[in-house]
Amino acid sequence: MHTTPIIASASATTPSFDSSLEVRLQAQRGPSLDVSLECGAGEMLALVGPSGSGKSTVLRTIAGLRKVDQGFVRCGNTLWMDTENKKYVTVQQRQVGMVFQHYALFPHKSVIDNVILAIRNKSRKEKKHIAASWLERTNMTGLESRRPDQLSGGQKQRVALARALASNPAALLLDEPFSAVDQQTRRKLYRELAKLRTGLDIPMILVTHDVGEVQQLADSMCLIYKGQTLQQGSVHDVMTAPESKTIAKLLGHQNLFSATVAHHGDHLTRYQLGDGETLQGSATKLNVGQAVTLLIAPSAITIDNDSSAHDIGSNRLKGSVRDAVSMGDEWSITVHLDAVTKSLRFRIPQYQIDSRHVLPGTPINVNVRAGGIYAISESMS
Amino acid sequence: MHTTPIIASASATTPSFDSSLEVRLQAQRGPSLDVSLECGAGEMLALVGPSGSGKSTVLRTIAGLRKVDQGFVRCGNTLWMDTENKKYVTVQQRQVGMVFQHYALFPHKSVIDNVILAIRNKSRKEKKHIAASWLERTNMTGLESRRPDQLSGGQKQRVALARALASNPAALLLDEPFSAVDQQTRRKLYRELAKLRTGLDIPMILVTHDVGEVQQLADSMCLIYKGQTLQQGSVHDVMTAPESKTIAKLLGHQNLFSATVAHHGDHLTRYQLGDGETLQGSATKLNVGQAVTLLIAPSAITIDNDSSAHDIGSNRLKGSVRDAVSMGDEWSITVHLDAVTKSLRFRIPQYQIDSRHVLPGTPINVNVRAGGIYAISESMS
Amino acid sequence: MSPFFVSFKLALWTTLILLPVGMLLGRWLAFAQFKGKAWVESLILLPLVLPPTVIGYYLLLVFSPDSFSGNLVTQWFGQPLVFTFPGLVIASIVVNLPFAVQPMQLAYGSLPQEVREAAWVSGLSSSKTWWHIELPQIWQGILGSATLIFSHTLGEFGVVLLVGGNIEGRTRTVSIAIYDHVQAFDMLSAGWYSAALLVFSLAALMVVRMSAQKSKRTH
Amino acid sequence: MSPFFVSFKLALWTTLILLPVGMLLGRWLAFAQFKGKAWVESLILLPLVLPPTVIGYYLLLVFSPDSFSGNLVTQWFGQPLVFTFPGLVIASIVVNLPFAVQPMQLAYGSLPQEVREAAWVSGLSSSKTWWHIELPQIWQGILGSATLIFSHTLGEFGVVLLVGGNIEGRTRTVSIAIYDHVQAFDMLSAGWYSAALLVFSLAALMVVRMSAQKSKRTH
Repeated sequence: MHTTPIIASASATTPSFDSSLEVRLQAQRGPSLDVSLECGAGEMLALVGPSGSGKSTVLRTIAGLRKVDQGFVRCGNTLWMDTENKKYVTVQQRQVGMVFQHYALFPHKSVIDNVILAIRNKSRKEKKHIAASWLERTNMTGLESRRPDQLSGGQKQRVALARALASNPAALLLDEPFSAVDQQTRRKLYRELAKLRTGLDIPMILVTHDVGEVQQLADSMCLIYKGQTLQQGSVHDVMTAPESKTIAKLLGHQNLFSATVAHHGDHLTRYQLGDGETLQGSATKLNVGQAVTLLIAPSAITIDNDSSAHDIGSNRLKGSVRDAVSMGDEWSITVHLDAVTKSLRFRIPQYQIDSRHVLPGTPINVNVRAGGIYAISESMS
Repeated sequence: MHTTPIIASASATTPSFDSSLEVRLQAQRGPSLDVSLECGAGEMLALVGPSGSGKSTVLRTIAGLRKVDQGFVRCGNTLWMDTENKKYVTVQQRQVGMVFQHYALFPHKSVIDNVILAIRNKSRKEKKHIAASWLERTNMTGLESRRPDQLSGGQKQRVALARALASNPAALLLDEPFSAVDQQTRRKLYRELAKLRTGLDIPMILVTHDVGEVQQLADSMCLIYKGQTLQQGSVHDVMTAPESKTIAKLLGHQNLFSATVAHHGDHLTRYQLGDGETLQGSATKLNVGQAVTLLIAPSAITIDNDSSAHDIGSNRLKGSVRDAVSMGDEWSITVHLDAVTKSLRFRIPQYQIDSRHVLPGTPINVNVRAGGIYAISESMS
Repeated sequence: MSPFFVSFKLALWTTLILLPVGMLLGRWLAFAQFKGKAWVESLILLPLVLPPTVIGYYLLLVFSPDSFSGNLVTQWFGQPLVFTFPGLVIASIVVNLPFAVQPMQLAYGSLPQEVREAAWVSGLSSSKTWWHIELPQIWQGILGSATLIFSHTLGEFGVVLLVGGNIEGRTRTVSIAIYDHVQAFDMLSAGWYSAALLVFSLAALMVVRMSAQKSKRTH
Repeated sequence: MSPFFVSFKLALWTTLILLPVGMLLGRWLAFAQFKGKAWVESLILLPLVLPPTVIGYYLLLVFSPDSFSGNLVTQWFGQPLVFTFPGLVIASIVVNLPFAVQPMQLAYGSLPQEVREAAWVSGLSSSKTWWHIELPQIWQGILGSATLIFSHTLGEFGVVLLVGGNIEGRTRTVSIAIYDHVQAFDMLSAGWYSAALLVFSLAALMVVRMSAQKSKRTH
């Protein structure tokens, strides 16, 4: 079998796995694009970014629905696009499975015919059999002869998923597949997709702007902003250790404070925060004196009662309540810190505190676990 | 001052508060309607139901945008509608604040003019002042001169809220206000609305189909299905103690089992579940022998290790894993119970179990806390 | 009077009378729901599909002093309408009715119902809602509709020929003058008249396109 | 040959030639993005706003054996086109071009781009996508367009009168026969012809309305 040539820069930086997907795109004209990502077989990679960041453009380029100036897309041993060697495989030949934001079912065809139309090179009977079995796996059995306009949003999305998978695709591309269905249906679809994907040994890319969705569904994530991929890694790593302040903000982190590295201890590093106040956080290899942005996880913050134990791995900060909002069985609290003229936001269970203690203006002390403090090097921002 | 006559059946069942909202609607022609609800001043009542259940119809009838055959709507001391006494107040005179699903801003007017247009009986200068202060409270300062098409979805919703509140309304009606914005914006808007409402002493009705939204925002909830209000009460009460199986299903409860009351203990009641197997749950006053539907809260279920303590308030059930789906840092597990040929679904944190122990078909024991078992009388279904 | 003057006078009268009629009918058809609405819409569309000579023929029948309706008309206007300018205006109104109603119906129909409801909830009466909310959003539609009626009346040939009867200075419009000159092999005069109408039609087309684009942007 | 036969022959030829042209042009304008697209659209719309006598005049100029274009046309067809049936067909095609292109452009434009992309991703080639996905969703549009062209050609008066020249059995259509009979005060014959066209127009209107509703339902 002929091996597809992999161009030098690619093979140097990343080992090439069987059936993995490798994407590098560049565009100067129009909205600029500078994208580099990789997705292994059986891996669900979430492509995350605010609207207009270029997520959909990247997905559509991988599918072959859009062209870019310069780019390289490899899926398994097949080169789909390589502008340097003027190689281009059409959308029809790539054989990807794609789920569109607004379902994009064929409105004049029945559910089963929608799926059958996507299956290739089989007899009519085989096609029907395959389509029926995929509709069973997406819990659509019994609705095969309905028209798309007789289905609910969630059902349409299930048919779209069955259609995308029935063609035995080389990669699965999901373009904000849950944005058009309501919250309750979404939770069900999450579970169904999570179950379905366990049997799939192909690269899967999920475009979304919902971080919660990423945490439920994806193995790894790639952050994209203004056409640039910023950070790729496992969901946990990217969420807890963003490489820059921009990334931290994009991920929705609100408690960001400027500080400098003051002192390295055994397991902890001490940071200088504003005048006099210091915070100890998890150990880093950053140089003493370096400017950093501290990221404080809301889950690491508790309200300091006088009775609380002050162990070595925690910090005590003084401040006053700016506002406290009751939301269900939680309080959402903003505390103005005395040391720095900035606010800290976190949630605590309703039963842990009396509403009289969180009236605006009330002095309050908060405890921050050292493990919940992460330092981002300023130079990387 | 003239007191509005309250018709007998109303005053008998519910005491009439100042500035509370009382609604009773009936319709036989067209989609049938049989609605009865009440919302106190400063209370946020969530009107919850699947799409097509009639939630929006009820809200629009309260606002005066829709008429029904028979109905009674009272807000504070003012009668808005009373078909028996042929009383009807027009939508303009009711002075409600309403936030629409798709914002419904005036597209040709600036943000501030959108708000000003809703303020009545003031000088131009006063109107401008009031509008500006409401835009400040909805965090829209600085964007007063923008046109709606220059705003994001969340910003449009903030303007719509400012417009609804600027008229000093007698009631605030919210018609699925968050359905058109993305998840991340939604969380911010929840907090803003929760903060804003603390200062409002008027009845507030929130139409939604999202139970999570209800738990974050509402004090009480009223369930509506096929045009009928089924149950009204505090959010916690309705969620944990649904009055019928239908309601339990509408609220998304999945673990429902048929049983009979077997024995009353001191603090617990024992239920007969299928052949031989019994479960003890929280005490009820139902008669021994009565058929009930048991509702098992997913949070009350844990996996039984041999080392687990088996205290008096817990049940041990035998079964086998039907499927286990990894979702983020949780497993979503379905266990097929041996005693009844039905499944139990719950989630447990990823670190609590080894993936080898939840392969489909593996025998497994689960523990169910008695406090998480609630009995619904079958006769009420 | 030159054919140009007759044409412009006719177009102006037709536009001025039809514009309010179109706004009222269009708004009614856009918002009201009633049985037989489809039939009313079809009736208003009828002049669009009917051949001009057929419309002309039936108008002649209605105007004919021998008929009952013609008698009424003659009493009302003090003279028979066949081959007169007022007759031409009425014919022109009938022919242009769809151009007046349809764009208005579309413009009103594209206003989201929620926005009007938001105005009512905000305390604006129906008339204030019309003035503050509806009108500012549909005036491009009004402009488009007026331009369409005006230019279409200017070019109308068949109906004008049958009902107006080609009387110099009174019912001979530019469109008919072109036909006359061609018949008389005076291609130069026909050419001047044609060029003038061509330029005007192009200008009208541009106004209509621009107003359509503007209304797209504001929605 | 009766005027009816001439009219129907003309309408049939016009419809058969224009339908594929309209589908191709309409599809192109619906999907392609290029500079000057607005100008192409305006050009195609032009016959809609141009008065019939103006179109007739310019067609006469183009067909005239004295002109360069008329010379070419005469060589191509073996005879001058003025006052002949082929000339009438060409005139009719020009006049009806907007009725062929616009409904097709709207029909194609209302197909969601995502659905076509889904077909490509599923492996369907452009031609298979057209046959399996696009055509089944726009055939109501095609039916509506054909009906519109046919009925409009049947009723066309101004252009046919100028270019065809009202020759018995060859270029005299029903629409023109009505005018002739009215001129000769033969109101009875004019009445029969008018009634026939009226009935046909009503039927056409109903077909167009029904096809519009059906296509609404399937989207």
